[in-house]
Amino acid sequence: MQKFRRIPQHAALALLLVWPGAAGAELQSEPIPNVVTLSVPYPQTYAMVHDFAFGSLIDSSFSLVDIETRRFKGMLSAGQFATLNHSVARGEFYVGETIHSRGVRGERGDFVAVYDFANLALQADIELPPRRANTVVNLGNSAVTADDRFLLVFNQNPGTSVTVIDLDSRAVASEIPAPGCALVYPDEAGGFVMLCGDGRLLAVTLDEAGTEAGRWSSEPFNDIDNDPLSEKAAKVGGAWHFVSYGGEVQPIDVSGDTPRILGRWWLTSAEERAANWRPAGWHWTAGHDSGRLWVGMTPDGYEGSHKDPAPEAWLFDTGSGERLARFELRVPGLSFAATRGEEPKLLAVNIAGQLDIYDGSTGEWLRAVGSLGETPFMVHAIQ
Amino acid sequence: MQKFRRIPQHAALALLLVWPGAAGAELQSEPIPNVVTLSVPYPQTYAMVHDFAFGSLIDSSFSLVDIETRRFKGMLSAGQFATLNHSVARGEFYVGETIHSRGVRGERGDFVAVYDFANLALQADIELPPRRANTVVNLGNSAVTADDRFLLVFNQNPGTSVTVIDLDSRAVASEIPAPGCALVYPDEAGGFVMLCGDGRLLAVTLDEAGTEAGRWSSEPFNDIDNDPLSEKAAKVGGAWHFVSYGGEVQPIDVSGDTPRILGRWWLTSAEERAANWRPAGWHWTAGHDSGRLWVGMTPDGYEGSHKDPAPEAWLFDTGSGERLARFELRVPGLSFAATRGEEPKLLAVNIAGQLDIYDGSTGEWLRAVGSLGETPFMVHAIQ
Amino acid sequence: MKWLDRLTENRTRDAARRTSRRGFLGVLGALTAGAGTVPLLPVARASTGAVDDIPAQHTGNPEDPGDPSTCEYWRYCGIDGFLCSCCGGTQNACPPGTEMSPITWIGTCHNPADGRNYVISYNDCCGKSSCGRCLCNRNEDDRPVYRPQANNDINWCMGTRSTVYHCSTAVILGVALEDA
Amino acid sequence: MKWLDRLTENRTRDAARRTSRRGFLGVLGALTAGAGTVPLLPVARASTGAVDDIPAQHTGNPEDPGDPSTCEYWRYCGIDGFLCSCCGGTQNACPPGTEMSPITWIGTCHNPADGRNYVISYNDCCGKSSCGRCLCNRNEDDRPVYRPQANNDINWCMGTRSTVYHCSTAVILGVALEDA
Repeated sequence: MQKFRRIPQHAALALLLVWPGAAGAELQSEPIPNVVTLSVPYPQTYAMVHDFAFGSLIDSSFSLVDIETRRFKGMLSAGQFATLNHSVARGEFYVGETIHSRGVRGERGDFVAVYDFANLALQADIELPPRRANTVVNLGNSAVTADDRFLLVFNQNPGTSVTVIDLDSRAVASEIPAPGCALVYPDEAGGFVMLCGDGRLLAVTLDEAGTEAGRWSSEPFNDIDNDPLSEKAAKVGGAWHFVSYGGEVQPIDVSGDTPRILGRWWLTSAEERAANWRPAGWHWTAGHDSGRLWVGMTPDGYEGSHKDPAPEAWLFDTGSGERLARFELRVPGLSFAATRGEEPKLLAVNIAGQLDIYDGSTGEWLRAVGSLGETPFMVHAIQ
Repeated sequence: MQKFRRIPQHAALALLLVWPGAAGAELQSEPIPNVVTLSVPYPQTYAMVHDFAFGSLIDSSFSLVDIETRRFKGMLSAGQFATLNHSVARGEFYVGETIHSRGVRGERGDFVAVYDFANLALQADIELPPRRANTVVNLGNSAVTADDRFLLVFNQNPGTSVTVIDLDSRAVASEIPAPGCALVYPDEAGGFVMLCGDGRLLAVTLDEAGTEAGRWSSEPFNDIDNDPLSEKAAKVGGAWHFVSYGGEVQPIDVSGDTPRILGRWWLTSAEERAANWRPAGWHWTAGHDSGRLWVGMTPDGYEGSHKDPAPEAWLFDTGSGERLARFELRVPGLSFAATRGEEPKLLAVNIAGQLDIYDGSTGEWLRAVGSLGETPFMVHAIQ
Repeated sequence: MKWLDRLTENRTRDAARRTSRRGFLGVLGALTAGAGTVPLLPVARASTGAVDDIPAQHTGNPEDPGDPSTCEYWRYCGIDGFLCSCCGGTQNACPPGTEMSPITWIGTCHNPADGRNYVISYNDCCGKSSCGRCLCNRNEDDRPVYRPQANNDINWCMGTRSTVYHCSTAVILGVALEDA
Repeated sequence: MKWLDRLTENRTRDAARRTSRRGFLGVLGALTAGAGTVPLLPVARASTGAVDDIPAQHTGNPEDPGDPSTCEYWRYCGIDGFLCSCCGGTQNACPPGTEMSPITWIGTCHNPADGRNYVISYNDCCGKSSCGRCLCNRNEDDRPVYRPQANNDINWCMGTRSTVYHCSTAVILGVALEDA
């Protein structure tokens, strides 16, 4: 049995065992404590991967990764059914979460935790009305308004409303009732739209204080029974692009005073539809301000296939409705996002729990990042 | 696209769609709510498997399984670095846990949560001084006294003490200082012993109120530097059996007024030691009141191998020190426990996260139970 | 690392048993089937019994056919979550110590034994952490979250003491009206 | 289920990279290497690159050799936990937003570059949940929990705002005294 070199009786004693700084090439003692800080502004290559943690819902997380170097940069912990938003201008992340005071028991608390980009450290803990929507990852559950002024949190308990949080004062500004309507999609003027269970669109405008300034409701346009629009939408230019379970694109222009429900177009040809090509995955869609839209697709469509993995991603020009490319994915994809800039990358969380990075134009697979938690479900491009 | 059969506008409305009880063989509506209750007293075939949940430490759990039918009976959720004890006489489980009020942040709270056998439902939530030991699963972190009167919780923050909880009043009775000593091993008179960092044993007796009645300290007997006694001990009859990293058994008789440190004996022959056979696993040992002791063993021993998996379990008669059998394990084992009764089973949590059930005498593999969580680490026989 | 190759053996098979009638777990299932499983060699797969299988169950009623611990069981046509049958509960009862949600989503499923369609209420069981066993995700007639009563993404642990989700049941409300 | 067989591919390899010098992860590693991995076919294993690998790292100092994202790195002789180098920190710095524990356990490790033994302080980083990457468990000179300063089972997130463990560092305190 090996003889011990030393057994200090207490950690502090170990210092006594340190050779007192003789000259030579030896390694020097290192500072305690020591915590890494991130450079800000972030490079264009950061993304956040959301681990839904289905097997331990009360302990979800967001992993910050560099899609160029594949390096893991840090993590945000979160409670159950969390959401993530961020503001580049403010250099902040906003994590929406529901937490019980004693783990799985005790009092329910709903929070928006504010973290800074440089330190991923808690800056504020904003307590919400305890009714934020608890659903499997859904980008529509929260949003920052276009002017970076307010954070919107969708409530569903099961009555529906929207909590408006003032990002300057880090306090709840108002709660806006929205019976029968769900989710929040920001418009370009600082307000937002919602999808309603009766097939209508609701648009809400906010005043400077974050309270409701007005609302507008469309005629029914969404045939929910027969071919509903997925809530997993992408904004391209001034329009939200919703895609129906069957594969029809419904653009909604939110650049003006009142939303305009634009004409629809199909992702698929009649032949492709006959062959059961349909959109699939979790967050199906990704958009780019150049007008591009990527959609996860499966050839094995059927009633209920809308949550199946997508073996392909198809790239469209939203201006013409033309398909520009079909990407066969290295591993079937669940959720998609696109980076900004001239040469966007398509990011795909795949069914192996990895983040695949593809050239957004050619579909060439570039690299992947793994070890992203238990059940990674969503990716956010941070820029 | 399939036409919907019905889309109720609200769950309650669904009742309107129910055919109003026409005669015939149709299945009847079923009650809501409806929650299973367990039969008590439990059969002799229940065991609790502790999922340490290394990847989500704040969300650990205990799974109650029937080792005969392989059926999963229910679960207890727990916070981080949890402990489990139980009292058959009281029909209760005691889960020790550390929980922060906001998941990974907020105030630290230490608790013993009391659950009844019949409902696995919370009966009491006893708040402790916030210094219970937070370590990887260790049976010595807590214990019920032999008279089923008190629960002992070892504290380490990093100063050490023991919190005594009165199980009648479900309240903290006292905190007993124990500087330099650690862990709790109940004696047969309602007190307990601890192992100390100077190689001594400390024995503490309790009075009726759960406060310290007296203490006794041994001479140093544990050569911690060269061949320490593992704290992963088993009680056989009136004696705790500690096993050293090298494989020597140190029985400590706790049946009398003062503990007696009995003579040591080796698990291994000189030849086996030369071949590097050593105890290994997580909780190495299991005991049975008939005098039997099982120990996980590895042939690949080295300094630091004491946490390696055990490809074998060896069975000893503690009276004679004789080895009765060698079991080759189906899958290498981590932690062991034995059931009571005439024909004990050896339970082994293996490195695949399953619970293997072996005949305790012959080593015949009988069956396994899987799906026990992320990183199951320990098994408790509940009887 | 040789022991690493000997691990688990049958979690694959276990995962396979949980597939829906379409042979698919959905994306939730995809990831969760992976969690907790470990790599295996073909030799290991061939040489061991199905030690990780959930023991087979039946309702005891021939008019209510199938195994409620499998995703294929007829009542589960719209379910999304861990099957309470594998968690200490049954197809229509919560495991000990959990609380059944009073509100929920509704599906209509076809009973192959009597040829009738039944209205099924997918009540969640709440107050303990994820059961983690028998994940089953079938999305027949599932509609987006803005049609909540037909959506299975929502955590229906609402109106319960704790909002923490444990598992899901499939309770018969009654026979459904015939199709229009 | 065919896509299930295509999953993950290289988590095996990733786990293998994390083994200690003795080719072993310890029991913690055994279980955690399994968690999150999925079964794979030999064909899948052969056909893909090591996409799940943690990118290689080095300290930039030839006197401090090895890859701090691997369990074999010399400073880790007594470590037990997730390597902060894989979590956004380094071998001696915590990831952003975590807090380094002020008290900890101590090991003595041999630096192969200069032949010296160094006293290493294994400070935990606290306040976020388990990093989950690069689990490394080496138990050289590890002693039972009743000798706490030489024990790596203890959660050393003590004296920090939160006791929640995230990952572990290996900080040089100085050169160790020569053996007696």
